[in-house]
Amino acid sequence: MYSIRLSGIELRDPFVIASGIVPDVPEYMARVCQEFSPSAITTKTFTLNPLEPHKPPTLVKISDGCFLNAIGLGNPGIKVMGSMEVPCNLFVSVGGSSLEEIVETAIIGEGKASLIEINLSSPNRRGYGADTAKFVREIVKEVKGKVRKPIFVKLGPWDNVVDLAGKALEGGADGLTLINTVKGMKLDVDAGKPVLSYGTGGVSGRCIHPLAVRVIGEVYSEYSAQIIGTGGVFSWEDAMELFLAGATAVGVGSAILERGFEVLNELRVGLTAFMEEKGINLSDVIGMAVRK
Amino acid sequence: MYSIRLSGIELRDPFVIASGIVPDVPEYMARVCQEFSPSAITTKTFTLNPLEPHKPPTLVKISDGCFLNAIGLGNPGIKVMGSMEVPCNLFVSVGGSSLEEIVETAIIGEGKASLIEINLSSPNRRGYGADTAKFVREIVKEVKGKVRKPIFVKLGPWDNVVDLAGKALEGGADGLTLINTVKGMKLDVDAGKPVLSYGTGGVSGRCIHPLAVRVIGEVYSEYSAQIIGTGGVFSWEDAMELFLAGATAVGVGSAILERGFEVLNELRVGLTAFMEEKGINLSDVIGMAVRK
Amino acid sequence: MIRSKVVEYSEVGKSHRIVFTFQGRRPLPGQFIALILPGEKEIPLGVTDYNDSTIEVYVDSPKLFKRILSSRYVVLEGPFGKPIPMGNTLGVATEDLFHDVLFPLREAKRKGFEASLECWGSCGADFPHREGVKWDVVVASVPREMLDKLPRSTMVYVRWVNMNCMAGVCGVCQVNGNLACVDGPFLELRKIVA
Amino acid sequence: MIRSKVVEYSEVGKSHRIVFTFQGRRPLPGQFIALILPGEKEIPLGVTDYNDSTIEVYVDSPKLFKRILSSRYVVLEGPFGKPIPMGNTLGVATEDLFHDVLFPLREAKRKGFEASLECWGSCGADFPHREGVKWDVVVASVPREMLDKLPRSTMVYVRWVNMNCMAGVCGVCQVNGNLACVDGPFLELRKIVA
Repeated sequence: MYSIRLSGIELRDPFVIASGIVPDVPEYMARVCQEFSPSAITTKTFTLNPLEPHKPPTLVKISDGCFLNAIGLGNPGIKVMGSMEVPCNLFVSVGGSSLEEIVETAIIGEGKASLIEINLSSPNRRGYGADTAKFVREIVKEVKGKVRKPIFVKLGPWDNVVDLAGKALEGGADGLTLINTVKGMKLDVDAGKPVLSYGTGGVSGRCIHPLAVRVIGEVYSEYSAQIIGTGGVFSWEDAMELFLAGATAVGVGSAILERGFEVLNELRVGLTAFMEEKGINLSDVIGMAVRK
Repeated sequence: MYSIRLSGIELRDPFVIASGIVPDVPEYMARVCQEFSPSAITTKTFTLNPLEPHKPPTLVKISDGCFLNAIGLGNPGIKVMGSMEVPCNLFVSVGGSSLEEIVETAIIGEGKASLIEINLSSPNRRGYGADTAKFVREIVKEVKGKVRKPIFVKLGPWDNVVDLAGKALEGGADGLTLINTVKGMKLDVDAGKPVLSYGTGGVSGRCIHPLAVRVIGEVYSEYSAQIIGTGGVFSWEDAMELFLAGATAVGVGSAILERGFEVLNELRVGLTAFMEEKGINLSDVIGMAVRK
Repeated sequence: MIRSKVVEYSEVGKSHRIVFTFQGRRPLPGQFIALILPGEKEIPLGVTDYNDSTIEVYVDSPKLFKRILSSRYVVLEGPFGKPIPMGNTLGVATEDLFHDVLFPLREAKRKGFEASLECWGSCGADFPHREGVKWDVVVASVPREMLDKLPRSTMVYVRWVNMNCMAGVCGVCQVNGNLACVDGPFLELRKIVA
Repeated sequence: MIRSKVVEYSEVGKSHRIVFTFQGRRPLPGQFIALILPGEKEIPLGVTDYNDSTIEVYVDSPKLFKRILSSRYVVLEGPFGKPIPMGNTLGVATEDLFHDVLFPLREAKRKGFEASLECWGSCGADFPHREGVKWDVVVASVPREMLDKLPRSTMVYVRWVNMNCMAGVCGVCQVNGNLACVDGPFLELRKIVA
C-alpha cells in the first residue's frame, strides 16, 4: 500500500534516511540496515578525495527539534565505497568543487548505488555545495552521460530553486531532493562569537519544515518531478505534508539525531494507519495539495 | 546604559515592537504605550488606500514559538493616521504596489512618525512587498527626496539580501530592518490542503532566529549599517545574538503573540542584568561577533 | 495548531456540547479557542470547561457540529483572550447563551468561591449557593440589545464582533478601542457601551 | 544547547566534581554530555549523577575546571550515547577513572539492585553490598592497556576515541565498526578488542 517506485527503484516504504546522518562506517551502516530496515540509506556526501571536516564544534541543537551543523562535507573520499558491503539500497550522495570532480565521484559511486544524489546545496564549504549549483544543468548532463543509475539533485531552499530545479531536469535529472539546510548562525552571548567553529552552519529539523513544504510544492506544481522531500520530518503528519506537496519519498534526518532510528518505524506505523483509515494509497496523495 | 540612538532618535531601550503586531486601533495603541512603554511601536504596514486582509485563517501557530501568517498587508489606508494620537515613538511601516504609492504613503505617514520603515519584503501579497524589492534603490531615493524623517528599509532573508541592502543604502536609507518572515506553507493532512486561506504564508518566531542572526551578520559586516534586528527574539539572549551580529535595536514580534507585551520587560530586565554583570554598554557589543 | 479529537458529545437544548482532547496550554475561565477549518475559516468557541487535557465547548451550528463529528480530528488554536478574575461569581445569561458563563462559574466553585447562574429563560445548569453573597465578579452573555439590563460593572461576553485573526493583529475584533479577542471576550460593560 | 550554571563543586583526588544546572532531557546511566567551548571545541564528559535538573560530572583538566568556574555559564549538549541496562551492577575502575562508573552504580542502588565498586587503587567512593551477588552488569573504566584484565562481557567506557561530532554523524568515534558516541560510551569488551 505504501511501497513506492522512485525512478524505477522499488522501495518497500517511502522513508529513506537523509544524507549526513549515517556515518561512512560500513559495519555500522550494515547494522542500521539490518536492525531498522530503512528503504534506503543516503550516504554522507562523498568527494573524490578525502576532505577534513571542519573543526568542532560542528553540530549543536539550537531549539526543540532544530539543529545547526557545519561538518563541511568531511569524508574519506569516494574510493572507500569500493569495499563497502551494505545490505540495503544506498543512495550515494556525491559532491565536489568542479564539474569534473563531481562526475568522477559519481562514476565511482555508481558501483554500490541504487541512486546517485548530487549534492549541490551544502551551505558549509566554500567552493563546494551551494557554490556549484549554478552549473547544475551542465553537471547533471555530464553525469547522466557517464552513469546509468538514476540521478537526483539536492537543492537548497533558495529564491531561484524552481529555476535551478528546471535546469536540473533539463540536464536529465531523474528527480530532485528538496531541501538542504538553511544557512544560519548561532552566537554565544557570553563569548560574543559563533558557537560553530565554521561560523555559520545549516539549520535543519522542525524549523525548516514549513519552508520544505513550500519549496517542494512550488517545484512539484511546476514540473511534476519525482522528489525526495527532506526537511524536518518528525512525525507521519510532517511526512504527509511533504507527500501532499509533491514528494514521492521522504528523507528523515534530524528526527533520527533526536530520537534514534526507531523513529522510522513510528513513521511507517503512523502513515499506514492513516492511509488504511482513509482507504487511500500514497500515490493518490502525492502533490494533491498543490496540483493546479 | 542601554538607551540607544537609532538614526538620531533617542530610544530609552533597544526593544521596539515589530510591525504587524499592534493593530491600527489608536486607543489600543495608546494603551500599549502607556502600560508597557515600548521604546517604539512599529505600525502595521500601511498602504495608500485601504487593503482587505486575506480571508481567515490568516495566522496559525505551527510549532513552539513559530507562527505562520498571511494577513496580506490588510490595512485601512495611511490616511487613518491623521487622527492617530499615540504617546510613544511610532515607526510607521509603509508599503505599496508601486514606487509612487510608496512615496505618497510615506509622505502622509511622516506626520506622526519618528521613523519610516519601508516594507519591501512581505511574502504575502503579490505585487506588494517582496515583489517591489528590486526597485529598492529608486524607491528609497524618491522617499528620501520627499521625507525628512529617518528611512529604514525592511528586507527579507533572501539570497541577494546583502546586495539589496547595499542598494537601499546607496539610495540613501538611514538603516535596514532585517529580517521579514520566511515564505513557508502548512498543509492539513486530513483536508489535504493549505491551512491558511492564502496557501503560503510567512514563518516568524523561533524558527527563523538563526537565519536572522546570519543575515544581520552578513549585512552588518559588509556595510556597518544601522539595523533594526527582527526574527524570533523571545529572550534577552536571543536579542543579544542580534546585537552581536550588528543590530542597533531589536524588534519583538512573535514573542508578544505568544506571551503578551510583558515580554518587553523581561527582555529589558535580562539585558540590563547581563550588561551590568559584564560591565559593558550595548554599543560595545554591536556587531562584535562579525566585525572583520 | 492543536490536532484534537472528539472525546464525548451531547445535545444541550439547541446547542451541542463537545469535549475535545487538547494538547495545548491550559485555558483559564474567560478565554476562548478557535476552530480552524483549513483554508476556509476560523470559528471562535468559548471554553466551557477544561479537565486534564480535555476541553469542553458548545457548538450552536448543527452543520458545524455534524462536520466536527465526521472529521478524523479538528484543528484548534489558543487559548486566546484574557482570563477573568476569580472570586464569588454571578453569571447572567439567556438560555441559549448560558454556556458562555459556565467555565467562570465552575472554576469559581472549584476554587471554593460561591457561584450562581441567573438565567433569563431555562438554562441547562444551575449552581446552589448561599443567600446574601456579595458577588466579586459578574459575568454575562446576553444578546446585544439586552445589555442595558445589566449592571455597569458586568463583564460581558462580546459575541457580536468578528473574532478572526485571533491574536488581534488585524484589529477586526475592535470594540470602542478595545480588542475583544485580546482583552476579551469578556469586556466590562462600560467599555462596550461607552 | 543547554546553558548551564555551576551549582556546586569540589576536589576529588586529582579530579574536580562539578554539579551543573541542566535543563535538558534526563540523562540515563551510561550516557555522556558534551561541553561546548564556542568556536573552539567540544569536550565529552561522562555523567556521574543526575538529580532534579542538576547534573554531576568530573573534570580532570585543571585548566578546564578553572575556565568553567570563571564563566557565567557553560554550554552543554546531550545527553548522548546509549544507556546501560539496569540490574545488579559491578563497577571496575582505576582510581583516576572511578567516576566513569558512578552513575550506573548509584542508579542501580536507587532502583533496589545491588552495586559494588571494584577499585584498582584507592577510589573516592564505595558501595556496601551483599556477599555472593550475581552481577547482571559489569561496567568498567580502565586504561586501554588494562583491558585484558577484564571479563569479556564487561561494558567498558571507551575513553580513547575522539567523541567530537557527538551524534556520530562524522564517524570519528568509530571503534571496530561501532560508534562509541552513539552505541557507547560503554561498549562490550568483545566489540572493542574484536
